[in-house]
Amino acid sequence: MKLKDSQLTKDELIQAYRMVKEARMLDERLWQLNRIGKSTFNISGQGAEVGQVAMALAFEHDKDYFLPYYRDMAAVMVWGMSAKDILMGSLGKADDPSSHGRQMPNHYGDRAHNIVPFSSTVTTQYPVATGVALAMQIDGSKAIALTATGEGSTAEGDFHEALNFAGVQKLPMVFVIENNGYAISTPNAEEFGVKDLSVRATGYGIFGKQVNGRDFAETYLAFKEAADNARNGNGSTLIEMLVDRLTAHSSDDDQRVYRTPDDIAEMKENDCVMLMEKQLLSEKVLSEAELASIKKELEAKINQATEEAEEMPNPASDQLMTHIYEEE
Amino acid sequence: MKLKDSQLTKDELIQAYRMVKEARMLDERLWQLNRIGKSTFNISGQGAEVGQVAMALAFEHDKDYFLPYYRDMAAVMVWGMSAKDILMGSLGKADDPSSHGRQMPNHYGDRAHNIVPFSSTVTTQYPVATGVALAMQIDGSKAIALTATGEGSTAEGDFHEALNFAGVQKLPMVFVIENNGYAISTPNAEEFGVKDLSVRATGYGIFGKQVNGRDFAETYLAFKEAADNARNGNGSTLIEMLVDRLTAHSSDDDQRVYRTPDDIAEMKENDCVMLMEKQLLSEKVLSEAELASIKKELEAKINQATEEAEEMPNPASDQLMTHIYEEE
Amino acid sequence: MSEKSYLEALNLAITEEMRHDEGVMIFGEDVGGVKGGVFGVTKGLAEEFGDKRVFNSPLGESEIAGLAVGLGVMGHHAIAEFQFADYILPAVNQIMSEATKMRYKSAGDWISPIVMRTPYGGGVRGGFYHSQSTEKIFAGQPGLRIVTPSTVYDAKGLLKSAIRSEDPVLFYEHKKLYRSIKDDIPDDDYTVPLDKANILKQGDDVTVIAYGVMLQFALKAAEELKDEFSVEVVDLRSLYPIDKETVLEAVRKTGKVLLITEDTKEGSVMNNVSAIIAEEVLFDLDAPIKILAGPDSPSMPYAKDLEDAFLVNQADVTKSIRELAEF
Amino acid sequence: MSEKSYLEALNLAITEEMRHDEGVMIFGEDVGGVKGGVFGVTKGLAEEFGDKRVFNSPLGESEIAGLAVGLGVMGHHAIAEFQFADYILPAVNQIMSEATKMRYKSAGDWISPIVMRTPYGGGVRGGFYHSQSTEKIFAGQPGLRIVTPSTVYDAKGLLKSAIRSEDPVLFYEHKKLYRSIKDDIPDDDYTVPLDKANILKQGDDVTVIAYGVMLQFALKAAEELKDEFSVEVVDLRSLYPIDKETVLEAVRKTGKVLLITEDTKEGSVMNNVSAIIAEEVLFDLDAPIKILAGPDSPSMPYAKDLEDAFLVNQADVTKSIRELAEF
Ligand SMILES: Cc1ncc(C[n+]2csc(CCOP(=O)(O)OP(=O)(O)O)c2C)c(N)n1
Ligand SMILES: Cc1ncc(C[n+]2csc(CCOP(=O)(O)OP(=O)(O)O)c2C)c(N)n1
Ligand SMILES: [Mg+2]
Ligand SMILES: [Mg+2]
Repeated sequence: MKLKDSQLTKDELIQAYRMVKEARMLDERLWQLNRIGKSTFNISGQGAEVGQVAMALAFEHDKDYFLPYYRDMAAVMVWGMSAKDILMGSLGKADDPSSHGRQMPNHYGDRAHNIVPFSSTVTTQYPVATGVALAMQIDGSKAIALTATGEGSTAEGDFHEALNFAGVQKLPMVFVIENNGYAISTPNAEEFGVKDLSVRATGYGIFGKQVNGRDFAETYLAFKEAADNARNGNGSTLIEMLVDRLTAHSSDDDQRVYRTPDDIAEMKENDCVMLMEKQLLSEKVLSEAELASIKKELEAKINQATEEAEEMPNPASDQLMTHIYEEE
Repeated sequence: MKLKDSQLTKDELIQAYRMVKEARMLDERLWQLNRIGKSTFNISGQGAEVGQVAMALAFEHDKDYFLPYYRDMAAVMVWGMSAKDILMGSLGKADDPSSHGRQMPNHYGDRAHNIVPFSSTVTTQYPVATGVALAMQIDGSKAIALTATGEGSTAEGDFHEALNFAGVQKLPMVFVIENNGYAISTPNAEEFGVKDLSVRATGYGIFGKQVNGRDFAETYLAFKEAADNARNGNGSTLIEMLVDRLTAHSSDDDQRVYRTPDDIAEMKENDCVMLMEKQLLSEKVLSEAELASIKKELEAKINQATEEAEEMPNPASDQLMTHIYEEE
Repeated sequence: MSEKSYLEALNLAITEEMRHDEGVMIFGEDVGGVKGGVFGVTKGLAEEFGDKRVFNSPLGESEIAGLAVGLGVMGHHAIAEFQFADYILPAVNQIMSEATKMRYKSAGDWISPIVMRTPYGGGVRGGFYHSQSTEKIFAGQPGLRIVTPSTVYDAKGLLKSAIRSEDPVLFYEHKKLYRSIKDDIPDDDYTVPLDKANILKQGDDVTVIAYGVMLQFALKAAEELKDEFSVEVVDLRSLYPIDKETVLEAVRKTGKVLLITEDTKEGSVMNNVSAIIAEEVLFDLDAPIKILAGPDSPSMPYAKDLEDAFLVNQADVTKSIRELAEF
Repeated sequence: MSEKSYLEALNLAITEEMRHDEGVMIFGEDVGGVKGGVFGVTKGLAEEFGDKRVFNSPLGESEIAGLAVGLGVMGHHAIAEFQFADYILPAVNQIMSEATKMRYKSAGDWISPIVMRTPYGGGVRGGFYHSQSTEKIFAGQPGLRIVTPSTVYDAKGLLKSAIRSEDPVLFYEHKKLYRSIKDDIPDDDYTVPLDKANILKQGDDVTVIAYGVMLQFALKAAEELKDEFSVEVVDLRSLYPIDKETVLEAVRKTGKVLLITEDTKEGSVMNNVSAIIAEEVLFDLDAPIKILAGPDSPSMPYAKDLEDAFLVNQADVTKSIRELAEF
């Protein structure tokens, strides 16, 4: 689809692109910090930024809740987290809003922005999200919940239990599967026996759709519809979003071990950020010069955020024994 | 469907009926034993016997494995367990082949008849059954596995994890859901958001079918096809078998608390055993007199089995500390 | 004051807290509707509070736990019922990975103020999977509280505290006590602290620490032996974390301690009590720390003789106290 | 003899057993293919034994455990890998309800001869969910064996025994030891018993019982202190059931015992060791039973300073031994 098919205004499209690009550039920074030993870990959403931004834009971030997973950097930034917030997480700083330096990098959460933190243990956020959505339904808040996981992680029992309950209660929520073809080294064919995971929705009495997450407008419209359905009391939707994993699984992995050079090269030729830039140009939303100037501006922004984040204090070691139980 | 549509011979149909009837009559005996305090528990398959016998007849009991659940008395009897075996379980006798008096009544298992015992914890048999089926696949034994659970129990994560793996590996097995409308007091509508649970098969890349378990031929043919597919390397099938729960959930429950008298009455009017008897008469497989004589014969058989079972020894209390670890 | 059973006291606690705080919700398998739980603890609640606040969940324990966590995150005090303590096992991951770590992992930004109720314990011919004491599985997870009432008074007061607590609380109810003990308890509001053991009977010769049916045995034994020995009886109540102070004080007093649990012996929560004593007050002891517990067999069998052989009984308790007193 | 790392020794154990017994299979997340596990323990196995005996499972731990049980029932010795000990939690139900009860519930008619391998322990900046010691969760379940090798020799010999055993074995591997310890070990077949603690160093003044990285610290401390005190170092090895005999003998000898685990303190498996000592040989003790362990915080944080603050270190161990010796 064309970007403009999304029905978003030119300004909104530019704004969307800035978020996509910022997420990409910030992630590149995180890899640099990792390589020079300033952070010990990175797990990245490169190849999913366009889909994530399109997805997140379909929600109302001041009232809807997001229960993300570790690749959702672009999405949590749309929801309100800043580059500095994320950098503080990677550097394990005391003011990291996700966990105050307690969890590994990329374990996003933010009380101020309705982002509920998750555990590394995959798919536990799915049942938790049903609780969030049930609270919204009962409290009559008209808010809705979004939760995400990877396609490999759909093999967990929690995936099923959550969807089943969402079907029973017609919960106001959207479940997304970000299918990047691999669970660490394990390809889709060894993870599940179908080509389209969104068909599982039928088995729960909820809506289901597969979208190409490299296609901004298609993705945005699908999530918009899902969000509308949730908000209007029509129940939940399961969306399988096809994306890429341009990088290794994480900084502890090397995907060249288990993927062919051709496979990797082909993926890079279809890099979603590049594709979006082509579309912006061809649809005359932005010119080459404007793209370049956005890039420069973001570079400066990320540099500054990096500097600021690095200067922030580490958590004091007496923090180890705080926030374990309710304090009287 | 007519009984004869099953393509079974008259003798085979009579044999099938005897099993149905024996299971019904034996279960009535178990309730009696419970009421007079000789057994402390019963959980029964009344209302599912026709479906279970039709299901079990589609397998080769000397090589296929069965991982049943607690309502599967009729099915395990087709697989080879005797009335006395089952009575010994209910009475907690040392020679009970299911568990030698260790598990509660109706927790069927039998080494001699390829019936793997299950735990009360629902649906754990589904993943275990995938292991049994994988062994068969790897060992090239041409055998297949059948496993069963209730419809409420399909909400467990284990249901999903097992089906997902079966889809990936095209395992030689059949999964059955015995849908009797209730999980203890919880009706289907509060358990899942769909009318047909067998559609879930689509989400796993396996075959799926809903059958009316009160219809002998329909049920038999569906399982025959599923068993053939499994045996021929075409993979797994999920069958939802619609049955009734004519009794309370168990001897600890009273379904009149949460079901209407009409609902219960309607179910009893469509008692599957009665329906099968009508079919046998109308299709002229058996006469009224023959039905009566089968009943009498089974009565004697069950009386004798009861007497024999009651006379069997209880497990000695020093059995408490045996079979915990491998003995050197 | 009115006479209530342990089960009625639990039902009252929930009823009162639901009246008092609109955010309180309760759910689990067969918890709603007219059934009100397989033991009847939640009977009448759906009728009074409606099927939004009191409902049947589908049969998935991981979802039950996760649902509670999500509701908790949103400010509800969710009460999740697990039908039997044996069936909490599918929820271990949600409880350990999410519920118990929510506060700590966000440095207090998010919390999980939930109660997870479940009936435990044997002696009801429930066989392997309706008899287990699964509390030990969780009794090493900071961030979590595990409590159990062993008296009618505590059944009400402790559950009220659990519901009001901002911490995740695993609330074990002994299924044999539901209808077997009755007592006069206050009609009005009272609470019992979640983190304190309770000295039920003062004594000088032997200290017995127990919970559940074993505590009832201990009280009875103390009574039986009262002309011979003076027995201090402590209700452990908080199974995790252990109330060190009360335990150590009670042990120091007599120098002889008997720990009783109906759970299998090796690895039971009483080992945690023993380890604290052996580290903190070893030289106050006049006898080895005796633990009376079930046998190390994989689960409680169904057959009557086997179940009887498994269970610690009144005679065992009385005998162990006597032996220790005479040591 | 050749020099091998702990990780290589594990790989060798599996390789040799798979060559020797066609029924042995291994699977888990990323275990197959060319990756051979996220730590590389199973590298090369798929190539040698094919993708029927060595394969990637989907990402569902309950299925992984159940699959192993089913294969075990059919006579295979299945080795299931859980990618991290933190991720065994979704499989608790299958392990406790099925694997550990199969033999007992059928009075030996059916068994579950499986190995469940998993890397545990902290100090790798893995944060909450890649650092935990989850062994205590299982360390109270009769029918199950929990073992962990803490030396290169044991890595091979203990895993071979686990694979050959007819019992379900939870096999904990310390992820920090994978590449940090190397040793000369026999090239040919040998096994190490699953149910025996191992006295690595004889001594008269203090008995230290430990496992994992803590055992390495204990050995180093014993060496450092050797001119001052004589330290007996015991590798616990079997975390459940505890090898009472060896433990009690080693404690009786010195009268002073230090138990070390990197796990959080309250509820750790060392409490089980302590309880046995306090019940059986209390009067042989010349000092309280000291337990050196992690703090009671919900999990190990990521930030360097917090992780360091969490972990018991070499200095802590040396200091504790000295204090006890001087007690
Ligand atoms: C319960 C659990 N098991 C295993 C892991 C280890 N692990 C982390 S990510 C991952 C693969 C996830 O793959 P997928 O769901 O496809 O998400 P992706 O990383 O590809 O986005 C695994 C196995 C985990 N975090 N949690
Ligand atoms: C894991 C687990 N949770 C709860 C229970 C308690 N329980 C036993 S049977 C049952 C209802 C099962 O309903 P369904 O699956 O429909 O089977 P049915 O009894 O109707 O045949 C429940 C909740 C259990 N046995 N295991
Ligand atoms: Mg993936
Ligand atoms: Mg049912």
